[in-house]
Amino acid sequence: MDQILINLLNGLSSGLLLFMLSSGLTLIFSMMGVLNFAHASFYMLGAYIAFMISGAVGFWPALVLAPLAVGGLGALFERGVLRRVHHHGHVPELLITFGLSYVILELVQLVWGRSSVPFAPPQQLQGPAFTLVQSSRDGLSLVWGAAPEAMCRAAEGVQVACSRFPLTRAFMMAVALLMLVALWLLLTRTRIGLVIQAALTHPEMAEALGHDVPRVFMLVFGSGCALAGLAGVIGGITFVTEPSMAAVVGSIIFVVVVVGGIGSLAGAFAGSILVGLLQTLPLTIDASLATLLNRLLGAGIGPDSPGWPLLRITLAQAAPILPYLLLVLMLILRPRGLLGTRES
Amino acid sequence: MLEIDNLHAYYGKSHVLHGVTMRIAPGEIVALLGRNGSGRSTTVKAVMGLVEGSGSVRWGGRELLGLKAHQIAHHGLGYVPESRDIFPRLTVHQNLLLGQKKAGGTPGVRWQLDDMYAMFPRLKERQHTEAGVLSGGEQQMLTLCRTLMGDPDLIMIDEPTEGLAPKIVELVADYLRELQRRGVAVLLVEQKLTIALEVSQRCLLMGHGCIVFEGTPAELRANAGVRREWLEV
Amino acid sequence: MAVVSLPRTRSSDRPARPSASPSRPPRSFRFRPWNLGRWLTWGGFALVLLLAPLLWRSSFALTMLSQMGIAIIVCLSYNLLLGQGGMLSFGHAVYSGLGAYAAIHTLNQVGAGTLALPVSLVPLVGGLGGLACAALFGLASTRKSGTTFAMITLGLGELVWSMSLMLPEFFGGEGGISSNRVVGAPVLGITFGPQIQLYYLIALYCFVCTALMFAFTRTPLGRMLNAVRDNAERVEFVGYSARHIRWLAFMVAGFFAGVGGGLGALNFEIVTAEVVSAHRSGAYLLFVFLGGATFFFGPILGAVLMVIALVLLSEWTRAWLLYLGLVFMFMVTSAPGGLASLIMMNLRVAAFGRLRPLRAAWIGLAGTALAALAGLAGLAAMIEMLYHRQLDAAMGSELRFLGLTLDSASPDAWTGAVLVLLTGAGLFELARRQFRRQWDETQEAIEKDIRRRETAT
Amino acid sequence: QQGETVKIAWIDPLSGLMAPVGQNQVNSFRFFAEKFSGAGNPAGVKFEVVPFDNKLSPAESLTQLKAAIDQGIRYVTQGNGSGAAAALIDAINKHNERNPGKEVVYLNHSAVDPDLTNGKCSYWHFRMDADTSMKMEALTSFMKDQKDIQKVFLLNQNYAHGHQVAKYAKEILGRKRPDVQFVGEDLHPLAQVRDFAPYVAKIKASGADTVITGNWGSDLSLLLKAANEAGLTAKFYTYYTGVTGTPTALGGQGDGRVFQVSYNHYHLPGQMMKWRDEFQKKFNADFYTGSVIHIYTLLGEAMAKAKSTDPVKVAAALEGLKTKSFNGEVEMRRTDHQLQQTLFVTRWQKADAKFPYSPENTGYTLAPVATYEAYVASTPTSCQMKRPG
Amino acid sequence: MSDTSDTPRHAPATGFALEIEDLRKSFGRTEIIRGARLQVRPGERVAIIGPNGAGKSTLFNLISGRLAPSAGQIRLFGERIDGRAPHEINRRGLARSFQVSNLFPKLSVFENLRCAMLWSEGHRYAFWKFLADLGGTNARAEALLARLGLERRRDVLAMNLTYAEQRALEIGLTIAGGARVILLDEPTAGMSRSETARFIGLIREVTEGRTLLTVEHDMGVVFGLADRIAVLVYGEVIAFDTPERVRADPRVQEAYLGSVLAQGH
Ligand SMILES: Nc1ncnc2c1ncn2[C@@H]1O[C@H](COP(=O)(O)OP(=O)(O)OP(=O)(O)O)[C@@H](O)[C@H]1O
Ligand SMILES: Nc1ncnc2c1ncn2[C@@H]1O[C@H](COP(=O)(O)OP(=O)(O)OP(=O)(O)O)[C@@H](O)[C@H]1O
Ligand SMILES: CC(C)C[C@H](N)C(=O)O
Ligand SMILES: [Mg+2]
Ligand SMILES: [Mg+2]
Repeated sequence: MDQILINLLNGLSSGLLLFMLSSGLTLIFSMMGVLNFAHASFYMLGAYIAFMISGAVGFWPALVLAPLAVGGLGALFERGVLRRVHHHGHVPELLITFGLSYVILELVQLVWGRSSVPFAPPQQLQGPAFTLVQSSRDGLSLVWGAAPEAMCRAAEGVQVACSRFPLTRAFMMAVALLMLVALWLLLTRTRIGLVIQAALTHPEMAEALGHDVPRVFMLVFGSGCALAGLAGVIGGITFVTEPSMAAVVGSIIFVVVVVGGIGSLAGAFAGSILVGLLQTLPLTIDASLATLLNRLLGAGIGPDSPGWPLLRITLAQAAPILPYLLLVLMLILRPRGLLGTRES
Repeated sequence: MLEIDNLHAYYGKSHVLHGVTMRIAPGEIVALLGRNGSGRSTTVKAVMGLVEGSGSVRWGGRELLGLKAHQIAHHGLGYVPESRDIFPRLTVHQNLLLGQKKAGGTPGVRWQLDDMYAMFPRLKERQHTEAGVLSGGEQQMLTLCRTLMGDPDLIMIDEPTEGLAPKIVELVADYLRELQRRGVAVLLVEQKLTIALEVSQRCLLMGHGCIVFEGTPAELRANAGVRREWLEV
Repeated sequence: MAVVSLPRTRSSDRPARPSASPSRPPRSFRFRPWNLGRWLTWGGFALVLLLAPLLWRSSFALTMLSQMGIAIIVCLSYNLLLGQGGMLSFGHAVYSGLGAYAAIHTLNQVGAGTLALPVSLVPLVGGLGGLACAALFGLASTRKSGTTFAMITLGLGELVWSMSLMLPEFFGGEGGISSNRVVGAPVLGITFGPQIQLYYLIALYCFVCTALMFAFTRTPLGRMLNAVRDNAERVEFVGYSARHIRWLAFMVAGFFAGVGGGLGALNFEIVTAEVVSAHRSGAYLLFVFLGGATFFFGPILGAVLMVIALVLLSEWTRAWLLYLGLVFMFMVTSAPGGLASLIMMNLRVAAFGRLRPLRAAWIGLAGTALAALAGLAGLAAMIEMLYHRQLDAAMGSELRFLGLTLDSASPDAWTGAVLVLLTGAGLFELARRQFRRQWDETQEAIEKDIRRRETAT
Repeated sequence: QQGETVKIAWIDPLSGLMAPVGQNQVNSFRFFAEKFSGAGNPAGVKFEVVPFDNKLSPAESLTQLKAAIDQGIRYVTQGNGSGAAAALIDAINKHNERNPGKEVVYLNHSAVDPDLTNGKCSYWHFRMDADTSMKMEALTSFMKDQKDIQKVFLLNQNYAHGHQVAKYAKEILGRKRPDVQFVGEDLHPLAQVRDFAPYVAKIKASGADTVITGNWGSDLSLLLKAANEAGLTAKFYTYYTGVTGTPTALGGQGDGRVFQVSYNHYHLPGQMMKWRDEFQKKFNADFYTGSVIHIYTLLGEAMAKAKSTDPVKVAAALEGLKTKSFNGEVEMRRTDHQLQQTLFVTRWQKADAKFPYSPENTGYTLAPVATYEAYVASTPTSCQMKRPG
Repeated sequence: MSDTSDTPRHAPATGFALEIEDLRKSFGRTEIIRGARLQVRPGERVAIIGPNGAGKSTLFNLISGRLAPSAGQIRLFGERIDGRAPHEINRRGLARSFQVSNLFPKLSVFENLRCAMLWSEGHRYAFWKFLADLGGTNARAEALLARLGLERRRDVLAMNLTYAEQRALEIGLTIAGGARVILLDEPTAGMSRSETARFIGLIREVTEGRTLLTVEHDMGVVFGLADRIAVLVYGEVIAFDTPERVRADPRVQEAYLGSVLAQGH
């Protein structure tokens, strides 16, 4: 019972981290149409810059300043480089961001070294948010913070399991939800969303109607990067802050955006949660096709039966490919994604 | 008051306008006529800052050349492109909203949404469909209305009647007059001589990127020579 | 406008005119080698392939050349999709890679004696492997175009990649599948043991495949592929099924990619999962574009660069990834058409016999290009010193760079580098301005010429 | 051969995932090249290390091998990734067979896949590390006396090394402690997992009190981090706790609950202490690749014995070579070229007066808790060595 | 290639070239085509007029396969084509032009025309023969080029043509395949009077002996070109008759024409 709960929470929280990342990408990739392969790099940058700042002025200021800094860099990049190739189409943009991701990675390693840096969560965020106490006597109970030792000690005849849910993750979830709301307001309460879409197909006309298109693009790209930066700060303290942290999330966030549906914030949210769960829940299932078949129709499948290498693979081991499977199927069966409005 | 002096314009390297000079007084309708490729659209685009131009374009005494399109728009110029350039992914309604200079619009402007829908009921019917799927004519109506939403003092309309049913063409003619009545100056680029001559006070004839004739509709009607040389086959 | 650009969804209004992009590259010029020229070009290509190993003799150079030959095939095949068909694929390594696996398994069969096949034909098996996979995956991906297509290929790529770690039986885990290419009876003394023999096999394949792919671009299917790239919808209304065309092209590309992979298998005698990795796919995309997807021969340059960058550069410097990134950003911003387009522009100038007026400028530019190089050297020196400080500082503060010893600890070295950089950059910028002006004038004149020719007669 | 220069091509990752480790090791090689050159070795040769970046890729390793050979280098060392190691063995076998007189010797410093000295064993390959099975022997010898071990969970990276660890854990521990039950086994993708919470949940669910893992780098540090956050109190028996990055990530957590098996530790007596501190000062990093010292020691001895630096002679001399190294008497076993040596089990705990050295200045250390003589850890081999000539 | 379904080059002499029966199309809730019916004889020229948004282009989209009808039948020379893919319909001998010029922007004018011919010339997906060797096809492409008056622009990329030229090429692409039924959607829209005059001539000439349906708002063109005029209002054909009668029809005047002002130039 408690394990199921914990697993769900884990799935949700990693889904929400994905959302933090993909929300920025939704702005940049699906609204501006820029295949920004450096997005994850900005995520990493966020973590490192926050690490540096928090060294000087503490974590909480860093939580605000680092994303701003990253956003600024992003805007600068858009203005200085990306803009020059925008009218050449998606591929040059893509290549530039590709190059940028290399540069950022190398610079980060130059400044902060090639191995992980000790970026620990602040006191307020250390320790568990709550503890699930599963006792064979008096069932499941939830204790805020850490459960007292006594509670978790198994008395004779009863075994007790205490599972903690770390504060950092709870914090992560909270921030992600805030992000969702903020973005939603930005896109619905202002015309920015409209202007971007308009400018994508007819920049000149949008200008002729009195909209400062370049500025809007710069802002949007900047905020996209800032969001990535924020995600980076959270991700940095929740997991490790190291040069490979960008590569790990690299392509999965594209999956999220596309599965969720190009140009749809709600889609990105749904997609994130879905992928998050898809990445975590299957890990808990050790059944493989073989076991399934053997269970159901007693097919005596063993190491020497044909196709064993495939049948043998447990769902847990197959977990890494599920998101991409989802991506491909989605694009074939429902190209506009879960909540998307249009095909890309 | 729009004053264009010796305007030259280029597409990349190719030189298209060779010293265009013209004036448009407030609340005046001026028709700009000519063959395909004579440079009328380019003139309009240059004024709007959409193609690089040299020379001088003054509006209320302020120089416009070198300004960005969106700045020019905020100075009160409106532009209706011949290639309708509606925003295909947005709904009719959203297209109109983007016409407004400020979100939510400003009080005391000449035109409100309802005026537009009153003008072309067809648009009201389709207001929630993606503009991309509108019929040619509907798009034409939309693009006109969208620019009007910005409440310009001078509106430059490039071939507004193209693809419109004859009946609607008349309607448009009426509305041009209505614009004038509300003190909006109009630069009308048009193929259909009949309505151009009908609604305008002055006609300008373009050929090879220069103004080759200027006069009242009556004068143009009278002057068969010019017509033959610059309009007919 | 770059020839390749995902269709930003076509708006339904009428494209009255070429979108007035102020700096349109000279589209109206097409490179039509008059027949003698064609002979020269191909003869030259063959000659280069023949003589290269005589110029660079070391066995390392030989492996590099072999890898280049292979890369050329794969990059060209990739450009059938990107340049010819406007299909942005993020998973091309899948086809070269699975081709490689098909080949290595075959080779092992041959080695085990369960299969009789001359080693020189093994790459074809790779080709068939690539073809088969392309046919299968193509069914899924080529239903769509543009970004959807790109994303499907991305997904399929990642799928195969993760599978490769799950199926060690076929992919050999992270150790890969190794083999021995010296099997069967030597045909007229050729065992393919010595690298040189293999190189010439590769060179042969490289030449033939290049020729075949060039021919392909001149066939009805090849041309319709261009049409699909430009406007898939209209293709449907002249009797063709755009999807069918994309699929066929995808298979052709898959085949040649597979041949490349097969050669790779022979060359390394080992195939590891990395051959299907997203990195590989990315590299193909990047370098094809760097070489120039607009022109047929662009990818050849790209391929050569790729091998140099990925194999040699990492030898020379620890900062190679940084350089790589910077070069990409610089190239794409300054020459979106890739190297090929730069070359073609000059060729065109030559073709219009306008090189003379430019010559002065060229000399000027060349002169300061040296300065620029110096400037770059300055920059590089600083980067190198940075890396040195960061990584090998403990081994003493000195490092060798371009034959001279820099002391990354002493301020002089830094100030020196900065000065060199600034002067170099400054000089270059001046010259560049000057050159740019003349260049533009020439281009304008040429545009005029062209327009005159069009309107004349 | 006095004063001759012996170049050693170091073919390992300097970019990508394993770069930090590679960097540390290339530093180690250079550092000790100085120490062991000239008077430092009986042959009086000068050692020089030439790094080549193989980006952790087998194929790339072969290209770099060619480059090295072109530069006339006859000694190759590599260690990160048994995949690359296997590829190198294969290529070197071919090379030596196709180019007599240009033979190359491969000194393996860290690739621990037992296969390399069993099925794939080669005359030209010498392993200075202890392979997975030997380490498991030592580790389990320690574990069998830990009565609190009842339920064991095997969590490993889904590639050869991980598979091996799991395999030998079941085999050997099962033999020594029939009473312990293996409550779960899992393989996760290599260096791709960001969030180990699900795995930790699984371990908790299984009720395991002990985890055996061969994970390294972030795969280990993230695992331990997640375990602590979830309040998992199980013990961890690892191979690579000391490797760059992990101590930092581990920090204060896991005090007394994380064990490592290795052929060296920070508190070896005498010379080693000085070197350790000197290294630490010079590179601000920890020296953990002790096999570097083995390599120089054995090379020196062998060259002296062979009175030559010619790889063929040196290889012959290396076979069965017995000598004294930092962890006592070592022997390069003739049958499979696997170095037989003493192994240690260490525990992660607060640094104190007795065990002061603290990796990555974490304030914690790996304190030795058990030592196993070579014969204890030694495992049989199935190698049929093919010797030239 | 899996394309056994080639054009039946000769059709039943009797019967209609194109038959539309009770055709319906709705997008979401709004029904755009409401049971339109039309019967066109082989070789006749029909103009379709109607208010904006009446459904003329939609009708063309349905006939040419760009859209699938919600209900009803479309027959081409007696063979049902409704719901088929555009390329299949095209192979059966029906071609259309677009209200929005729809060319191959980065191919030269000549290549554009040749691409439009390849299928009907039977070259299909061939990758074993060179374009350069397709003598007949190339010659025919050149001829069409001349006919369109574009020979001077032969090697210009389509996207660099002036608007008028693009319209001309648009028609070229439509007729290149030698289709027997041709649909033109506002072929002269945006043309100056002189250009228009030239164009009517061109269209007459190139559609000689073929069945032509054209949508136009320019009455000059309509009456200059059509044997019969169909009036489409709100997705229904309210009149289908000779120009004179249609012009006289009060319903048509009311729904569409209005006063004479906008009709001529
Ligand atoms: N984007 C462009 N790039 C290059 N040349 C252009 C471009 N747009 C227009 N031209 C050229 O500029 C000249 C004037 O074009 P313009 O559109 O102003 O003529 P127009 O009078 O509006 O004709 P139309 O009736 O076709 O609109 C033409 O020769 C045209 O070929
Ligand atoms: N895909 C679609 N979804 C929704 N509505 C559509 C779609 N396509 C067309 N319509 C609507 O159908 C109506 C008819 O469009 P159509 O283009 O056929 O008109 P038309 O007769 O060609 O008018 P015009 O003469 O102005 O071109 C229009 O109101 C248009 O908004
Ligand atoms: C890069 C993608 C988001 C582009 C998107 N499919 C579009 O057409 O705008
Ligand atoms: Mg115009
Ligand atoms: Mg229409």
